[in-house]
Amino acid sequence: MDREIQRSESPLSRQSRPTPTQSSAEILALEPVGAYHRLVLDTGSDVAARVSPGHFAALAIGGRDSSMLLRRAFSIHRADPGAGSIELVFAVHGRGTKALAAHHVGDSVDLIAPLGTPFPLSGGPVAAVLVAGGYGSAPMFGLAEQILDRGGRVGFVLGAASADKLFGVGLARALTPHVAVTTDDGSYGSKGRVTDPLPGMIRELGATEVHSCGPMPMLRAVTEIATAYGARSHTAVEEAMACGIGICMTCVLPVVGEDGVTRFERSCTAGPVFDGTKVRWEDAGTLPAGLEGADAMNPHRVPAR
Amino acid sequence: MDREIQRSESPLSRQSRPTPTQSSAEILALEPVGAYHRLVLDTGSDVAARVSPGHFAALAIGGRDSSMLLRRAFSIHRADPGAGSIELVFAVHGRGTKALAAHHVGDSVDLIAPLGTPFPLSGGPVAAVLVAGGYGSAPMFGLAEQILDRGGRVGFVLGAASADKLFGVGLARALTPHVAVTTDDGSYGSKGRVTDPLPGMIRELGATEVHSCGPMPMLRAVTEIATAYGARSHTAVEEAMACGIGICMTCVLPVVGEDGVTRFERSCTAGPVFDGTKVRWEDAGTLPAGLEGADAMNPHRVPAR
Amino acid sequence: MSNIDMSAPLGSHVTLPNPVSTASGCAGYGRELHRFVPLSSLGTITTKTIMPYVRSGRPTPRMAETPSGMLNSIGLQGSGIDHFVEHELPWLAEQGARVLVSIAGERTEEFAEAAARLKGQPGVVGIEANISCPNVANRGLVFACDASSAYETVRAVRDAADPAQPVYAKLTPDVTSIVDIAAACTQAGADGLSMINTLLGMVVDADTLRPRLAGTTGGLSGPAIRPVAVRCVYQVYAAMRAGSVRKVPILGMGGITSGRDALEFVLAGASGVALGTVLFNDPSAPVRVLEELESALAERDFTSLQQAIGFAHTGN
Amino acid sequence: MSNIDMSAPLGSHVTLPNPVSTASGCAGYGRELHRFVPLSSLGTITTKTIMPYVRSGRPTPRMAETPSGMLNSIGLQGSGIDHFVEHELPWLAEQGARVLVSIAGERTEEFAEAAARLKGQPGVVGIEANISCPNVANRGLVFACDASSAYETVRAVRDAADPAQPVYAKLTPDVTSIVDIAAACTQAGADGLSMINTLLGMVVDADTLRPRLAGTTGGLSGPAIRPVAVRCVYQVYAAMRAGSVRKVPILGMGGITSGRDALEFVLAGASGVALGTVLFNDPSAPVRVLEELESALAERDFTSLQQAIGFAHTGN
Ligand SMILES: Cc1cc2nc3c(=O)[nH]c(=O)nc-3n(C[C@H](O)[C@H](O)[C@H](O)COP(=O)(O)OP(=O)(O)OC[C@H]3O[C@@H](n4cnc5c(N)ncnc54)[C@H](O)[C@@H]3O)c2cc1C
Ligand SMILES: Cc1cc2nc3c(=O)[nH]c(=O)nc-3n(C[C@H](O)[C@H](O)[C@H](O)COP(=O)(O)OP(=O)(O)OC[C@H]3O[C@@H](n4cnc5c(N)ncnc54)[C@H](O)[C@@H]3O)c2cc1C
Ligand SMILES: Cc1cc2nc3c(=O)[nH]c(=O)nc-3n(C[C@H](O)[C@H](O)[C@H](O)COP(=O)(O)O)c2cc1C
Ligand SMILES: Cc1cc2nc3c(=O)[nH]c(=O)nc-3n(C[C@H](O)[C@H](O)[C@H](O)COP(=O)(O)O)c2cc1C
Ligand code: FES
Ligand code: FES
Repeated sequence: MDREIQRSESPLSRQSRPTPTQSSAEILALEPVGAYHRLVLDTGSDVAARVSPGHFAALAIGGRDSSMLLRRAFSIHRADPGAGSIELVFAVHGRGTKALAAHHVGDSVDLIAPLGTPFPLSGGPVAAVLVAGGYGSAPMFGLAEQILDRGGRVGFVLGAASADKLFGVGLARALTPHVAVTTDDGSYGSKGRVTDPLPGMIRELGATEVHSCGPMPMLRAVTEIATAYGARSHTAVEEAMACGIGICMTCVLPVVGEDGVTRFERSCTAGPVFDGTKVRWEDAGTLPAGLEGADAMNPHRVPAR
Repeated sequence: MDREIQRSESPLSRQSRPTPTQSSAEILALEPVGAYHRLVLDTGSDVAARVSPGHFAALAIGGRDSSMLLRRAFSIHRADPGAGSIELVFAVHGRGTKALAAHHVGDSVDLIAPLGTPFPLSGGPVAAVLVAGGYGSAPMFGLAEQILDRGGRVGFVLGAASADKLFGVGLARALTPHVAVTTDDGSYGSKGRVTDPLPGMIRELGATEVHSCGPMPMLRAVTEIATAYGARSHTAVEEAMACGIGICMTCVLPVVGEDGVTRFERSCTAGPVFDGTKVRWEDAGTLPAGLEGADAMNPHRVPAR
Repeated sequence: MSNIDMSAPLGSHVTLPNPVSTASGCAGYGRELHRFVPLSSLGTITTKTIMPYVRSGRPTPRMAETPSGMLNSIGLQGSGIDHFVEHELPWLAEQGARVLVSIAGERTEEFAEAAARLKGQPGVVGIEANISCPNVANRGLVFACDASSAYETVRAVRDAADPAQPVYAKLTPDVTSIVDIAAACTQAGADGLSMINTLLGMVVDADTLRPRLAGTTGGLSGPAIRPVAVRCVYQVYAAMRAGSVRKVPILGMGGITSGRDALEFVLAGASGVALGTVLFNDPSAPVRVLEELESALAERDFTSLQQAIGFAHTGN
Repeated sequence: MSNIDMSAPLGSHVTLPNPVSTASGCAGYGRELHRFVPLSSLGTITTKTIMPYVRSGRPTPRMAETPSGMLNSIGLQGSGIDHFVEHELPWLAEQGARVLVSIAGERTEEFAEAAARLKGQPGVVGIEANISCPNVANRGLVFACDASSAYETVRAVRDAADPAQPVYAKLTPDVTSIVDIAAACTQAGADGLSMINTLLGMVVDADTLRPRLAGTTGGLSGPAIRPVAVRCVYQVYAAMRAGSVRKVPILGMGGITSGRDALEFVLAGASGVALGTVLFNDPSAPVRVLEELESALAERDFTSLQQAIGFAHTGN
């Protein structure tokens, strides 16, 4: 589908999509951080130099004797071009992440990076609010640095179910005084959702951009608020992926194109960062009205021609 | 099949078959010895106390995420009832043994032991020659000790393709002065096969028993020589096994019963030690003439009744 | 342990204390497994398939390991139904085992003969007709690959068998429509359906350059085939709901290794679950899987197994 | 590198430099894979199946990981044959790719329409008719599940297609006799057979208690199904040797991950091998598998691929 290919050159994703590299990456560090694990990988190449905030990495776990074939996607938290390393933060979710957490320093995993369309970066100074749920904050600190480097201002709204599932509150505070934290159970910060402090933070900073990463319902709600307050909403989605590189078509979301037509776009290539107003959040997991080619899914339709 | 069950109580296998125990066994030691690996497992139970020479252990390798389901069988080299540990010696052959060799001390493997029908032991003193190819010698030293304990005499004939594939020459020499060693390439001992020094050794000791463990063609040849020299031949076979405990029926060999009828017997329960004169070596892998029930495999036979 | 009613229907008159069985051919006649799991703790033990006569089975090699699975070509080795009834069944009955006797033949009459021999035998709770084997009278085509052969054979077994013993038909997935075969079997009077037998597969040995198994092809089993097995159970249960197949209990099998796997089959429509290949890896699996299934049901707020059967079709 | 003649026949008039292809639907239209493997180094690239019209494909979730395999229910998402010919094919031709275009339709005429559109197109070395999809005109029964539907469709494609483009029929293993379908396809003029498509499977989600895939069932692929795929290739090749199926090249696929796996298919009778699910795990697999296959042939004293094709049938 060259549509998706073209999309990567669309105004939404102004950064070029670098060629991903596949390599066997040695584990330099693997340790718990709160409820998560921090993983540092030696890419053995210039991968780190090509990473932009919002890029992700896809890992094959377990080698030839493993019964798990598919890749696992993780946001790149930090890239160190000098050391040639990248850093990921992951939660143990299912079998693959459980097996990954049981690896040892010195083991290797098969890595493909950098992947996907990163957060768009304006050339000049902007005010932006970065909103994240749980480990969704992983790519946000690099993004904040780049916005700050361009003379902009940033605020953070970080949320999680509970205190141990927050990631990077300290990192955020080191970058900006504008940091709001929420937890569902009130075990840290204010009790509630990221959407509670968001309007205040947008106003406080006069933000024209909101960047978010986290579960779909959060991204949807953030987009609604951002839009209501006149800010653009850039959302990094997490849709189940089998390959991460654009060849399996499992990771699609209904996204409205520039021509106003909704198509199933791959979140691994056209995304993971989408213009939040273009994603038909409520229609994910359905064949929504107006989806191009959805009529062809009905076997009793009148033949196309 | 109670036929096989009964066989374990037959005169050939006078030792009782103890109940096997399944446990998660911690690896206490894992290190190379020559071309092989030595593996010591903590059985966490009285397994070691119930081991007789010729018993084997069946290991499940790789855990839940492994694509390898079947058990791997290994002779028990040594059992230490005091420490509750058993020791195996294995060669890297395929995927499972390769994965096993990559384990670390402290890892666990799922173990079932002791299994199979061990070497028969006479109550009184006997003179016996123990013949082994490669790692086939693993169970032989314990057997030698028991024969010596009963006031008997032992000789060893150990062979392998090359020097690094010999196992336990030193152990043998520590037990008896009667040790002959052969290698196919002459890199250690005399160049040739175990069958070359065997007749001399039988005569030298006046042996009435020959115990052997190794590849099928060797067991067959050893049995022929033993029989020619009037000695009984006890052979520990190595037939491909899926379960090791008697439930899958993959490990059968054509064996002549006491009634003179050939049946497919399971080498994991009726064996691995068989009376070498009862195994129809040349017919392994076929449906030999006279095999009970082989006629039923021909779909064009006249109906049984 | 949670307080779930785990009782499972085997037939309209027979209820088992729990749904966990062994799969035919994966637990012999129970003696070896009994060292790891008391047979009385199982819902049923399904025997290796028994023919009316002695059969040597196929030559070796009889197995090959495959990714998350295995191939076997045992070829129904066994000592025949008389031997079983005289030498194995009494021991099984003594252990308190509930025995589902798997039978087969190469002709319809041979099935009937084996079934008749089990009449009134203590310990036998039912018969599984393994119709996934070749029908000599019909060009060697597997009985369960042809609706009319399947019908005839199940009919003959049902007629010959003790009326108190439910008769299950064991189906192969290697057909264009398993629903059609299921319909034929239930029309013929099957009291239950066992699904699935192995898939026909083979391995070529890259060293000998020849088929690995002496029998050339073999049956593929293990977790590798679980998605196919769940699909078969789901399709047939859906057809039962739609009324195109008579509603009977389904004994689900194919790659079950855990309580979660078992739950998948139950949700898809199985009333019972049988463990096969997993026993080679973990002979104590039946007790573990039963416990895990019970906990899994409890965690999902089911109070009985019965409530969960076919739940995937109905939603909340 | 060894000196093996790796050329592989695609049809009677078309020979490829090597036997390694991608499996339809597992490499899109090549652009993304090209970043990992130069497309010109492949024997062919098989495109995702293309219909005459735009199709959205199924809703998500579209996949589930299974033991040594995966399920997918993409539902043939695509922009249609015109879009392909205008926007994808020129780029592919530019890269020097040899393209096997996979086409489908819900009616025989739609297949013919797609085939006709490819006439004389540069870069196209052949057509793969993916007849493993539902035939709207025949109660939704999959074309390849019915010998006469398969015959008609292959016939229509062969008639409509450029005579210089070999036409392959892609078969599903979900049939009682794949040999019968293969026979129908070759009678209809197929120049080759692609085997196998995915097996129908499903996963029930133990958390939601519902089928995991939005499409309920999906296609099972990956190493889990390799023994079934090898068996299908072996059976059909055996039938070709026996004269009951016309002899045409077989493009083997299903769970290939290594040169050794590829060799299994070749020995069983495949002239070409296609890589599917493995690409999701290892997108550079095509180059690796080709090298491994070449070495594997050399180690076994073959001097050409051709010599090894079907060798498992003949023995030494
Ligand atoms: C662009 C992107 C960035 C991500 N970043 C992070 C991160 O920084 N830290 C982190 O902990 N997690 C992240 N995730 C989620 C992470 O990919 C999943 O938690 C992980 O794949 C689960 O694998 P598993 O083996 O534990 O679960 P399983 O359920 O066993 O996975 C089975 C298959 O489903 C896919 N899958 C399952 N859940 C998800 C999911 N939520 N998203 C994508 N694929 C899934 C896996 O890739 C695999 O192919 C990200 C996902 C995406 C798409
Ligand atoms: C009674 C007995 C005692 C043995 N003792 C020893 C020993 O002391 N040291 C040692 O190194 N090896 C021993 N073997 C052989 C050992 O079991 C095999 O080398 C091992 O199973 C190969 O596993 P793999 O995963 O490397 O090979 P794979 O080929 O991947 O194994 C696949 C499957 O085939 C079975 N299998 C393959 N080869 C053999 C074989 N030769 N014998 C039995 N099963 C096989 C495996 O158990 C497994 O289920 C013994 C075998 C038996 C039957
Ligand atoms: C070694 C072996 C032997 C089998 N023998 C029989 C048999 O005799 N009769 C039968 O109906 N099924 C037989 N089966 C099939 C199983 O009963 C079961 O249907 C199949 O293996 C799928 O379940 P699993 O994946 O849990 O093993 C056998 C399977 C294996 C692995
Ligand atoms: C995600 C995915 C999409 C597929 N799409 C198609 C398709 O569009 N057309 C087709 O003929 N086969 C399709 N297939 C089947 C493959 O081409 C192949 O036949 C099958 O996956 C077996 O090979 P494998 O095990 O190497 O993947 C698809 C398979 C997968 C996994
Ligand atoms: S994950 Fe495969 S196309 Fe997006
Ligand atoms: S290995 Fe299973 S019966 Fe012997």
